[in-house]
Amino acid sequence: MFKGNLQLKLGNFALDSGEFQFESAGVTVLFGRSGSGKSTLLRALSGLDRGTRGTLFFGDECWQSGKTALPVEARDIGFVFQTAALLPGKTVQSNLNYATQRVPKNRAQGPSFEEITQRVGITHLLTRPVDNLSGGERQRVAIARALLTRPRVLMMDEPLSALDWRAKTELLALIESVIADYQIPTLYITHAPVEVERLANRVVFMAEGHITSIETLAEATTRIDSPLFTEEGPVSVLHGHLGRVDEDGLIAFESAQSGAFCFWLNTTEPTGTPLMKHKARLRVLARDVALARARIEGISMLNQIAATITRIEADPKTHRQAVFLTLSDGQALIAELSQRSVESLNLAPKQTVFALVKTAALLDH
Amino acid sequence: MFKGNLQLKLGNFALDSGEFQFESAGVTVLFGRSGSGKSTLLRALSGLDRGTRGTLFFGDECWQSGKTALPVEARDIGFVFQTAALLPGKTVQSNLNYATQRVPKNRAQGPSFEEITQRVGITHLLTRPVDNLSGGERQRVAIARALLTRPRVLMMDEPLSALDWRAKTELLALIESVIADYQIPTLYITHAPVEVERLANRVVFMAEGHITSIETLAEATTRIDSPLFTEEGPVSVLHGHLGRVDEDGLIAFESAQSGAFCFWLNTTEPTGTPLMKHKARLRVLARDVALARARIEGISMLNQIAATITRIEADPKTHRQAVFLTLSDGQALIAELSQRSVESLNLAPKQTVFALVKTAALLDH
Amino acid sequence: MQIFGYPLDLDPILLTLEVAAITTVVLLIIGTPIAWALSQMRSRARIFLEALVALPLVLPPTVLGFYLIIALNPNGEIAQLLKYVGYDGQLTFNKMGLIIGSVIYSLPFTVQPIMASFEALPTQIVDAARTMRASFLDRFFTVIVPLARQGFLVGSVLTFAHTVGEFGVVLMVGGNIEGQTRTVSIAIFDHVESFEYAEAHMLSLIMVIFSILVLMFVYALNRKLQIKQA
Amino acid sequence: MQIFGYPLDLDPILLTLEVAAITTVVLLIIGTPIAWALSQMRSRARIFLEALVALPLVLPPTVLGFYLIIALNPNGEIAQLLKYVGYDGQLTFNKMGLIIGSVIYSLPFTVQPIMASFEALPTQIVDAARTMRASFLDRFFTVIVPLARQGFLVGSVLTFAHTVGEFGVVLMVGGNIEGQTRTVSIAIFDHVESFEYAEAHMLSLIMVIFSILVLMFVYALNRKLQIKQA
Amino acid sequence: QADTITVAVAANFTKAIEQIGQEWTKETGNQVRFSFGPTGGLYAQINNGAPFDAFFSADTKTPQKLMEEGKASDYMEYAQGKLALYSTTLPVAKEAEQIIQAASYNHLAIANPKGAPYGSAAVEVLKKMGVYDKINKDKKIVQGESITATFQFVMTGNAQLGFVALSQIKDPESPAKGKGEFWLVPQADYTPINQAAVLINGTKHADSAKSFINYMRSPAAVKIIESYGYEIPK
Ligand SMILES: Nc1ncnc2c1ncn2[C@@H]1O[C@H](COP(=O)(O)OP(=O)(O)OP(=O)(O)O)[C@@H](O)[C@H]1O
Ligand SMILES: Nc1ncnc2c1ncn2[C@@H]1O[C@H](COP(=O)(O)OP(=O)(O)OP(=O)(O)O)[C@@H](O)[C@H]1O
Ligand SMILES: [Mg+2]
Ligand SMILES: [Mg+2]
Repeated sequence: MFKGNLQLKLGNFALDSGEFQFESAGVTVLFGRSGSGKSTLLRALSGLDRGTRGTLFFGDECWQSGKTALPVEARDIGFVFQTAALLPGKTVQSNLNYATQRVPKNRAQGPSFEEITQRVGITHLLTRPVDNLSGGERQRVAIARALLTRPRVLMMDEPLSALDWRAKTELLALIESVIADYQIPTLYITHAPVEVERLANRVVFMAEGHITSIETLAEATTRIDSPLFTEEGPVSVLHGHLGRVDEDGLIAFESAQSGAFCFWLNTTEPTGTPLMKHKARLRVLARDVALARARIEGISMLNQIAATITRIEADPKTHRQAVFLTLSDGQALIAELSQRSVESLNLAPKQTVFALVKTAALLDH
Repeated sequence: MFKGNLQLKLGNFALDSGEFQFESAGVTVLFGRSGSGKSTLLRALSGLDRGTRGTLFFGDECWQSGKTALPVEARDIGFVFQTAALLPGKTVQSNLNYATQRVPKNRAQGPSFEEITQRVGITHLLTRPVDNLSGGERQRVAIARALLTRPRVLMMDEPLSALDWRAKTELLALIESVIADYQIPTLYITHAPVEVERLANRVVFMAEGHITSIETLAEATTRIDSPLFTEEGPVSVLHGHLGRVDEDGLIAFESAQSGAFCFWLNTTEPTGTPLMKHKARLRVLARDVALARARIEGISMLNQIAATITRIEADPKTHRQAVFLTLSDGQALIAELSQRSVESLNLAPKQTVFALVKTAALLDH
Repeated sequence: MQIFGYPLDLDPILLTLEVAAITTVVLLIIGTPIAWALSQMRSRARIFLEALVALPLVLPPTVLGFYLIIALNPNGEIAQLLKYVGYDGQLTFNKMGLIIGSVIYSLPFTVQPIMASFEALPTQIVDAARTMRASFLDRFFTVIVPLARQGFLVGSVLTFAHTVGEFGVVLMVGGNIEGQTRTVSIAIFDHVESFEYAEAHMLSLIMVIFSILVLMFVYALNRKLQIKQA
Repeated sequence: MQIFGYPLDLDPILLTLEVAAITTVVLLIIGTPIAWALSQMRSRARIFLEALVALPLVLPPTVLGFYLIIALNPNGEIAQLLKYVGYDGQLTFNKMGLIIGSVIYSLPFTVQPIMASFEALPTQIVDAARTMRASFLDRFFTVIVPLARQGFLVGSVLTFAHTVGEFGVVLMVGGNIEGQTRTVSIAIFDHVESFEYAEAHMLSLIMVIFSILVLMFVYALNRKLQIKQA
Repeated sequence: QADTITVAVAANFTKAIEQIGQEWTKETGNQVRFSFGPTGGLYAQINNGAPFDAFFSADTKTPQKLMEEGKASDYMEYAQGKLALYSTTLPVAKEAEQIIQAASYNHLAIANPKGAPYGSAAVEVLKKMGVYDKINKDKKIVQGESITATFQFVMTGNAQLGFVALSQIKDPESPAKGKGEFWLVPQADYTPINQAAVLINGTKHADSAKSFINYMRSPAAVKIIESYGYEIPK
């Protein structure tokens, strides 16, 4: 649990969080426009800025009270800076050693040095001085270093911004598994909605130096006007589990309540691979969901799921309509349709319709 | 036209471009994994690294020949560094002045100081020292500075990586309009496919210090194994023009060859706005295209376009099949289906099918 | 002039401040290119040259002065050479001598700190200036010098303060000629020699106060520049 | 020892190198905290204190030496105070005196360059060390000092070279006792005074060569450290 | 027609010659500018083109050297210094020899015997007493670079006693006035410390400079010289 109320004045910019309180378990994403104060809030939470005022509790521990603050080095945090901040003139190896050598003996076990460096993809860089790494390489070293501090809290400021898509995917998986396996509460800044959907348990929205709201991922994603989704509109995140990989390369994503729904998904896993990981999240963009009054034949869309319309919301600005559906296991799914489609199909609440989903991204694998 | 063959050894890393030649007009994107040598190639092209060897011609001008190189300051380039590289201790204003004061009198006109700062969104920052800007703010100042140098060639190294989605969109539009209006050849490094699709005229693919291929955007996007699309699969980029905004908020995107196809798209423009810009690009993800043997009723998908299957390619690893379609004006559209769908629909070349597209992103507006 | 009832000769004070100021300026002009050249060298000779720059310090000032008056002797080669190129004046026992002596002796104080800050330059920022069409001299004065400001500050302060207090070299090369080359440090020494302790104390105090004021001014200016830029 | 037919007394050479080395080490120990404290100060007093640190330079060394022997005389307050806390030795006319004098006189050479490089520290890297649980002393020695290495190098070189050549203060406070406090600079001066120019030249040459070797060693070491770290 | 001459003077004679210069100016209307410094340093300066018209040395050896080298002429001994043993704490006036012999002091200050004639005179005295080797071996001798430094060593109490110039004690403003006591070393115990002046050859102000040197024998000058504890050499 993080709880408090922090102030930090930097020149003309004033961070004033307001009273806040949120669970620390899992991943908390700080989200907001550039210059809204995300990095400043993270630094205030970490104790790096001596000008921080206010109160802050991490669980029972008081980290800040007025002007007195627990020193950063006593907070047991791992920090990934927006600009890597590696120790110049040293090799990658000694940058990482700096972190490992200072881990107290009694800290819980974490992933090994070899595991981290290998999965972060920097094994071949260990003997290189950090000064001439590429942008992406620097970020990977910074992530490895933060994980190797065996922190009690992990704080990451846009850790993946300079990485290519494959590296991003691999590192997301790594971060996710480390913080899940070792139960490390994580505060994470990103501008990429897909990182939010993939990692977040809750989202702290920021604007102009204030926390504007703190929402669970479900709340944040299903709000039609969520700031998360200026880009791609609302998103539904469905929870379920994976079945076996079929002969034709598809895998079933099923509701925990058997028979409620079954999505057929693509996978790169070879045929016959047994259920890889029980629980999974499925990300469905509302604008990827089409609706039909009846099951449709002669079409390439395999996923046609029966659902009930709960309500229809119109966005007057765009003429787009968000159709909220309930699947038979009670999970929510949103479809975004044009006004023209809603009218021509005569859609209304309580109707049973079929949701056609062509594309859906599996978030965990 | 850029033409040459550049070498640059940095420690253990060797850039060796191989012979290359590409049109300079428009935007050339350098694409490759982290550490593949994109930034190094860009520096070699710019002349910033004195260790550069080989030959380089920009049009008729010789920029590099063996060890002799035209000095950077005589090349008239604008450069956005991966790490902003602003002059510390100075205000935003004087950082920008540094660029404007050194523009030769005889340089072609470009957008005004006010226009740039306003569209980049840094007017409120002008009096601020650059040392305590946020990550995204720094990047915006760096972009403004490069545009204000009135360059003959613009080189940008991941200029938008630290920006939120809205800032990204705005800046993409700005960059696009400046380089189009003032005909500035641009070299652009990014990891984001959407930036490639939006800006690129051609893509230079890099791996391990070499240029692996140089392709036009169309070639790069329609290759099923294009390195651009590890993330979201192949993409079709359709060229056409926009019609009027309809009463129900939809806008028509039509083929230049009238009647060939018409996509109904969402727009945020108010009803009745006349055709905003004649030419436009439409980006359609292959996995967003469903196929049906016949036109389908009772479904919310408005866009059902007749097309002919030209060929079907299977990716043996994933069991995914790319179905290449030709629209009636000859443009190509790709649909990515599961093996199961291809089989159950009995799809084969030469068949006429209906392509159902729910989501399509308009790239220019 | 009278202060607290003691006669105060202003000449040495003015001379000292003048020589210290000129020396500082001359050394900034000479020392900056030397520091730059050294900082850019990659060869092994550099270690040797760096050590060489520190050399004027290791000889006792009077002895250095002794060697200087031998080298700059009106019949010596240097003087002859200068006569050849048109400079006909004497090089020693006048203000010129004071300045030459101070410049040589204080060279390390200017060069070393400036060289150190040239080494620490962030190359990418200098690169950025190049992409904005700044030629070498342009970016040297508009980017490199401001970035190396701390080095210039330390170099100037050490040079100025040291020249004010310089005694041995100045005594030898200047010749302690009343009203011409008698700097404050020598004047204080003369007072001590002749038991005029009160005068010596007063002159020391004045020098200390003067220097504190000059240095405070320099530091304050530095701060202001920093803040204005910032 | 004989060199080129002249008797060469090794004592002053060894003494000089010893005093210079000890002074450098003592000043690094004393000067570093002073430089740090100054670099962290934000108040206006700082400008004054910075100027104060440069002060030992503005007094002529012999005069500074004169004031020092007054302050350190065996019946003076400082000596009495030290006797009180158990140090019974004399403070002047021995190695202790040489070191005290050199330390005071060379203070600015150590403090100023180190302070300048403390000012230029990239705060975010020090912050990163804090997030890796490095306590103040830990990060001071493992991050701050390496980052400020150039300042320490310049400070040490200037201090060492200057102490080798120091003359006025050392002469006063040391008392030129043969075999005990006669440093090379005094020995050379003696030779010059008594027209033994050949001996003076030789001793100067030896000192110059010695110092070049020491400084080259320091620079080479610095390079090696840089490369090893890198 | 008034003339200005520049005269190099050994530092220990600073105050006396400044007063004499004022008298000379009053009498002749000519101006004199002084350059004070250590004898050895002044010699080196004269050798290297310093614009001095006359040189007042602290010894006789250096002017003689200049004469031999053909750089000077008109040699004249203008003063004779007296050696004194001075202490601020010990009763040297009466028991000088016992105190020196007993060697219960930490430091005995002398001037540098290599450069300063007071230093070599002090060594002579100590040798004559037969203690020089012993106290030198015991590192009791501290050397001032000049007779001034030597005096300061004693005056500040860092050295318990020392051989200084009588002129430093006799000086009307001497800090030794009323502080401690001294013993005038018998002239027989050491070679006379004569100070000589010479005219520098080739000066454009030879006449005035010669007149200034000769002025040392004028009654006014003699009075000033004697008031500082010097004698006039025969
Ligand atoms: N020392 C300072 N003085 C004045 N303003 C500052 C200072 N440091 C930061 N700011 C301002 O505070 C605001 C918030 O900065 P912060 O770095 O927290 O933004 P952010 O939300 O992390 O943005 P980004 O996404 O661009 O990194 C910015 O407008 C920034 O310019
Ligand atoms: N001075 C140097 N010495 C040794 N290797 C270097 C040096 N500079 C760069 N490299 C290496 O060259 C490779 C290419 O670097 P470059 O910066 O061009 O990569 P990039 O493609 O831009 O990657 P990113 O997307 O991460 O920015 C990297 O592996 C980098 O570590
Ligand atoms: Mg930030
Ligand atoms: Mg790069």
